[in-house]
Amino acid sequence: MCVGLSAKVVKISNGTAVIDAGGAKREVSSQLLEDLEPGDYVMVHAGVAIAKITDEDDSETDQLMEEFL
Amino acid sequence: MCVGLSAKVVKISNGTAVIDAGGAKREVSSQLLEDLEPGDYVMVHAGVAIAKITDEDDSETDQLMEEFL
Amino acid sequence: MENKTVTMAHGAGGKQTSELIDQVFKAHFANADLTADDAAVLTPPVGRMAVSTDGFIVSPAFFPGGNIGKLSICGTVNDLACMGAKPLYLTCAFVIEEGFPMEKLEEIASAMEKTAKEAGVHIVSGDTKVAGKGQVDGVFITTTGIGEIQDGVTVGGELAKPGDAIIVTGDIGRHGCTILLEREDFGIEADVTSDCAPLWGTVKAVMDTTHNLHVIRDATRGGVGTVLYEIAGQSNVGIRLNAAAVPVQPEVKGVCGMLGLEPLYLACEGRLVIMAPKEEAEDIVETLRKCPYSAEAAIIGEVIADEPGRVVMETEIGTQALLPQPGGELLPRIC
Amino acid sequence: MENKTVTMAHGAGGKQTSELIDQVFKAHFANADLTADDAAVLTPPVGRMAVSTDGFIVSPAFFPGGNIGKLSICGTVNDLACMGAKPLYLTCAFVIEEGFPMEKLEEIASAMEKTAKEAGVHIVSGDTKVAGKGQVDGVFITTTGIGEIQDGVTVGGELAKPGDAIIVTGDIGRHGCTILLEREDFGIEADVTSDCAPLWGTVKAVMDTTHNLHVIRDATRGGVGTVLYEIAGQSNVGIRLNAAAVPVQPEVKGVCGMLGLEPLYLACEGRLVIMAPKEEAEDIVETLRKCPYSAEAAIIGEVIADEPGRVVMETEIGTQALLPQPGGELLPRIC
Amino acid sequence: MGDTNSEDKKKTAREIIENYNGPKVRIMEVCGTHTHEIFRLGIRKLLPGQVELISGPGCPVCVTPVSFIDEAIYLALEKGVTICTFGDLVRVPGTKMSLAGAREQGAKIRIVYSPADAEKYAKEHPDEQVTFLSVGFETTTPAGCLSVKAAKEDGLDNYSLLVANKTMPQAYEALKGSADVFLYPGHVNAITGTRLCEALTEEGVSGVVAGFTARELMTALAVALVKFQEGKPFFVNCYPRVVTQDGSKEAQELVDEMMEACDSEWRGLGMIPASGLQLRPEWKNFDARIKYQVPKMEGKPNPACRCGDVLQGKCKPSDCKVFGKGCTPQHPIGACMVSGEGACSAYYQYS
Amino acid sequence: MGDTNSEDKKKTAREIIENYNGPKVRIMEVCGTHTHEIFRLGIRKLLPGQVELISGPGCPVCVTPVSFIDEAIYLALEKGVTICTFGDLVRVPGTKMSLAGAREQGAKIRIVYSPADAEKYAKEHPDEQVTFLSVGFETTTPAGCLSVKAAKEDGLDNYSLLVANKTMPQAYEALKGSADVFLYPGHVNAITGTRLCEALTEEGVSGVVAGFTARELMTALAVALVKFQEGKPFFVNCYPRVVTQDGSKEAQELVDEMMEACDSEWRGLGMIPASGLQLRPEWKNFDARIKYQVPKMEGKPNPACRCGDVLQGKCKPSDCKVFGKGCTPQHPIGACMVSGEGACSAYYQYS
Ligand code: SF4
Ligand code: SF4
Ligand SMILES: [Mg+2]
Ligand SMILES: [Mg+2]
Ligand SMILES: [Mg+2]
Ligand SMILES: [Mg+2]
Ligand SMILES: [Mg+2]
Ligand SMILES: [Mg+2]
Ligand SMILES: [Mg+2]
Ligand SMILES: [Mg+2]
Ligand SMILES: [Mg+2]
Ligand SMILES: [Mg+2]
Repeated sequence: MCVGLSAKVVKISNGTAVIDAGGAKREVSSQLLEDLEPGDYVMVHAGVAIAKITDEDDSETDQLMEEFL
Repeated sequence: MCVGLSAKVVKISNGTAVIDAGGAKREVSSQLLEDLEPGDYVMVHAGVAIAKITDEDDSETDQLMEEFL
Repeated sequence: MENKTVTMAHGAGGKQTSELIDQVFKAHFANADLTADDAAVLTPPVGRMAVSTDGFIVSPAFFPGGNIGKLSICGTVNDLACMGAKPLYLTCAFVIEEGFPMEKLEEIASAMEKTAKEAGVHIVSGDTKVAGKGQVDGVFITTTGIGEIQDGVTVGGELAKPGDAIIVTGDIGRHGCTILLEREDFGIEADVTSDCAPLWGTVKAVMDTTHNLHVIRDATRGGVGTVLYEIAGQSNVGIRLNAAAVPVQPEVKGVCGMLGLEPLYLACEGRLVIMAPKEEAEDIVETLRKCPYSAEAAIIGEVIADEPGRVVMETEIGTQALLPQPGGELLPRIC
Repeated sequence: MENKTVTMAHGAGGKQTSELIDQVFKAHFANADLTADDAAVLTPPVGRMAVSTDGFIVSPAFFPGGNIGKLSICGTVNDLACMGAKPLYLTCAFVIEEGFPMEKLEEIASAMEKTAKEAGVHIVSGDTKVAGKGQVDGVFITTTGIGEIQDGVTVGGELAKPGDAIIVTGDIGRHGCTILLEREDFGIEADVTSDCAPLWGTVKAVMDTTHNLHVIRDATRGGVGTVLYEIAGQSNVGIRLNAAAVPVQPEVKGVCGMLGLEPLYLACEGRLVIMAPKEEAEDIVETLRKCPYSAEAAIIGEVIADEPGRVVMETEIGTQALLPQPGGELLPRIC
Repeated sequence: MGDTNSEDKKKTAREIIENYNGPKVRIMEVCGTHTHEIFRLGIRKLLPGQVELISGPGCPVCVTPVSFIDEAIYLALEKGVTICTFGDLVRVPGTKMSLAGAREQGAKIRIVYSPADAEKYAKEHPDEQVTFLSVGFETTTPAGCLSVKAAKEDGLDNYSLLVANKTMPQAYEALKGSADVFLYPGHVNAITGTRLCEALTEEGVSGVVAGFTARELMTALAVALVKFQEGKPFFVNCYPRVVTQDGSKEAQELVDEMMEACDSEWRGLGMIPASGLQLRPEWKNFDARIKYQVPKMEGKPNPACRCGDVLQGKCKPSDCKVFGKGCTPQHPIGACMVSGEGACSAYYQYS
Repeated sequence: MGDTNSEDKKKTAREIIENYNGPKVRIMEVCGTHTHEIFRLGIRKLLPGQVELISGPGCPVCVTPVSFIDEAIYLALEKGVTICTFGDLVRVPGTKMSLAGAREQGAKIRIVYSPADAEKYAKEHPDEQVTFLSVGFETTTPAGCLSVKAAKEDGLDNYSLLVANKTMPQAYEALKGSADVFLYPGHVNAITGTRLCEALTEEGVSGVVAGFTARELMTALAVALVKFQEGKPFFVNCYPRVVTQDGSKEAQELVDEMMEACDSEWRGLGMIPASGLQLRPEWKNFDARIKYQVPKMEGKPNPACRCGDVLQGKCKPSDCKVFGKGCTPQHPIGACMVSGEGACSAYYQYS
């Protein structure tokens, strides 16, 4: 459920953020995330930025691999 | 003004008459004419029978011709 | 069909589009030339080729005497026939409103099948688009026909000559009158059915009678009056019309009387206007009267050198007056 | 034109219909084969003839990269090209909504003129109907094309063979993505323009490179994915797709990511899928890269004997999975 | 038609007209349908030089002022009202556009055969507001009144009339000097009777009531010419199969019960006191102007248009600079070019 | 992707999965997107016999009961409301028809990307009544709440939600016995955090939070298998770039402020107490059920449909008699065949 899209924040203003995914831009709500800044990566769902993420890709998975596998 | 159509009354009921012109039938108001009967000829305008006429054609004109010309 | 109505999915190009095509269109149109590919591969006509297209948006799609499917075949077949061309191939493109009843679509396809058979034309390729509810009213069909022009006959709107007799193949205005009665709610009851018919057989019969023909034109949109003005213009001739000789069904006359319309400007979908040298006229009429759709063929006037570009009528009092030129929209009038 | 909008009178078949045809359509389409008569009289193609029809109901009618006029020429020209046929003649039937701006109609006609010229096709006959306000949304165009099948090349959806390379002539899904962004108000900004283009020149170049071709298909409605499934079915072969090799513009990917759509199912209007023996593939791609509309041509997979009727993709983890079959309406999804 | 005897007589009427060599006479056909039939039959071509036929203000479409169209368009576009109308009005230019133009912009314009059908439509579509455009003279007014009566009986609150009905007597007064003989409008007289026309004789105004078939019209013209030569004011009812001295009492009473006189603007003739009709206060719920508080419209006709002069017989259509050029039935500039009965349209179509 | 190091690691995850030879284990992917990705990536084909993947109730479309569709259709067809919805719901069969079927009958159905767009549409169309179909779990609920807040700020009285939002914890309880390991839905955890999952470990319920890329998913599965072999209940957050222990406080507070728990029907699982959400009384003006007095609907699913069993992992889609015959993505009989994430659809599309 809940298709998520990781995207880069390119603009912030007053509760909304413009996010960019491969050049496709759209305004989403940033009301659930404090302190967003242009350049941050967020997970977007249904027009709302629901989580700040450390990177747009899944490179962190490497650490998990090392830790558990 | 006021395209008139002479047509034959084929049915009468309560303020309305069904008139027939060459097989094209339509219901019109007969409220302006008392004592209409099936078989009568009327002059119809805008959905109202406005006058009872002596005949569907203009044969009466003959008399005028004789009288005046 | 499992679906009772046409859905957006039927227009999406996937499985359901194929289902619709297979179960409705192929089922009715099947013939050796029909393709499911991007284009049909065909043997070209021999000699000269006639090509004609027409869009059909009649509302309502079903009317006494036919439906939009029958009409869409007749219209294009007749345009080919009017060039002296035997109809060979036909394509049809449908635009269907989401929610259109599947049963009605089948009825349309079945009428097309029957009419195409009668006209001897093969449906070779089609297209189906589904438009969202309200984006189109019911169903629109565009047909395009390809015909083989028969040797020895050259007809065209610019070939009328003074001295030609003008023949109409039957009583006029029935299609337009039928649609008017069905569409607008004028409360008029009249036993009028569309004259919609495929006329290649008729044209063929006339061509077999004589090659000495100048103009054949189907009097569709705009009616016989518009066709006469068109030809008067194209051939730079005058046309003298004998108003009393024009066959009009009494019911059509009655409807026109009520609504203040001129029958000469009501559409036909199964009537031809033929112009040919006077000496051929009797033979042509005789031939026509033996054909299924032209038992009431009549000579209604002649082509004259005077009054080029105009249509003059003899009036009841023996004077001559112009037929008013074809106007715009047909509007029933009160004054 | 005196009128700023299209009126019912323009569709009534009289003077104003002629005015519209003369001033808008003839002005743009004029050529030796164009007729004002019921049907055009033409010299038939030599050899075999290809005939194709398509209706165009794109909404909006104007979009980045083109308009419905350009589209209506490209669509039919490309269908002919996909049969290896040089487009010769084209008919067009318009259905126009009462009140449609005349200026827009001119713009459409002008795009058709330009595109037809580029494709080397003559517009030979047309039809104009005006539908009442709300009876149709803006303007619909149906075009029918006639082409001459070039000697020495036989292509068809049923001719794919195991071992064939599958080539796509450019990045996919741009037309569908453009329309989606214009039509629905998803609030997404992306620099995407339609790939709409006439491709006879491209096909000709490929055919001049090699006659050893099996399938040429334009990936329109339903996109490349639908075409692949169609051909897998028609030729009873499997298709192995290298998903990573399919060119997709990043913006299109981004839009698809947001809306949960698969680019393989977005419509193109200027992209071909070509299947040809592997040994020809490099030459074909090289040729394509020199043509104006296929600089990004790529080999995206191969035809296989296994999995007949199916399209399998290699996944990121090295497994194989089916490409989901083409479904119905494209619906942006949230889950 | 058909029997030899009457064929003979018909020729006689034509002969009388063609061979007229009495004094110069100006005959005004008051009725638009007469104008139309005279053209259709090519009667003008028969007339000797001293007989001049003038087309009077007898087409309800032609005399309806621009502001009325503007009011109707206001109702349709601003108030979302469904307009029901006779087809004739659809293409009449308003200040900015015609009803056909409004329809292009989404206005709902329905063409009806009868006001009764408009009322029926309102009854069947309770969610729509429906207004009938009530134009016309004595012949047509009763039909509008009957529809309002029906609406009241049916308890409708979504039906109304936009009234621009007019009455003829005041126009006769205004036109008195313009012609020697009036060809009175037969269907108006069917309602009004002939007493007024007879009375006008006493003021020196001559006229004949004419019917609408070719024979009726020719006979009426012939009678007019014969009588005119006699040199004194005359009146003859040449349409006796339809027109009586009293006319239709029922129609007169109906209209009198529901409507009252008001000043009315006639295109060309200007404001004529007491020449128009409006619904009486008891029926104000059915008066669209009151119901929708239609603002006063200052209709602006196209300045090039000479309809006004044409309608008064002061000039011929062909004297108008734009006649047949900018102004044609396909692109009418003035009302007289719209209706098949308009003098400009008739001149254009038939010559 | 791309550098050799991680390529190596990826192979390792795959190797672990392919070569698993521990005890029989049932893993339930709770999340529909996981179901979809697992099929898309062909992961099932890699699994050795002892690993069984069960598709859980994690597609909001699949668990939404028939009655909800019926309510939406009632609003659209009976009340003339403009329905805004995510595209996924459009083809879900209701008792008599789907929303697509209602659209054929003239219902106004708009597909939106976000509830915020539905609110914006309502603002721009004050003459229309607009209802957003609010389905989904913790991830989606905040978006609906934000749209209602915006509507209040904008002073709209034409915007409302038809709420069928659900919460996961109660479902975990209900499904406890159905699986050995849960593959927790990463985006739900992004909102809720991981504390509940950790707490479940104490009840003996194991699980991993998984992300959505191929590597994330494979890694999470590999981790689950490795940990499972260790023999004791475990929890690992395998999606740390998005999921934290606390989740989104802002989202939790927002939803808590505006919504309250209610009993809720899950297709397949039946009524689960306190597993649903409804707007609090302060927001009742935005609650479509209250606003339009929607009558209680007794949704009747097609009796042939085994969606309920499928959603509980009690049977496979292919065990349903109509699977692939009467029921296909083109003609879905049950909700599980509609959404690309539905288990039946995924089975059909990818096998
Ligand atoms: S020709 Fe046209 S503009 Fe001139 S007076 Fe007549 S209607 Fe008016
Ligand atoms: S196959 Fe269709 S009917 Fe059967 S359980 Fe799945 S969704 Fe329901
Ligand atoms: Mg044609
Ligand atoms: Mg035609
Ligand atoms: Mg024709
Ligand atoms: Mg097609
Ligand atoms: Mg009827
Ligand atoms: Mg085609
Ligand atoms: Mg095509
Ligand atoms: Mg194609
Ligand atoms: Mg045509
Ligand atoms: Mg846009």
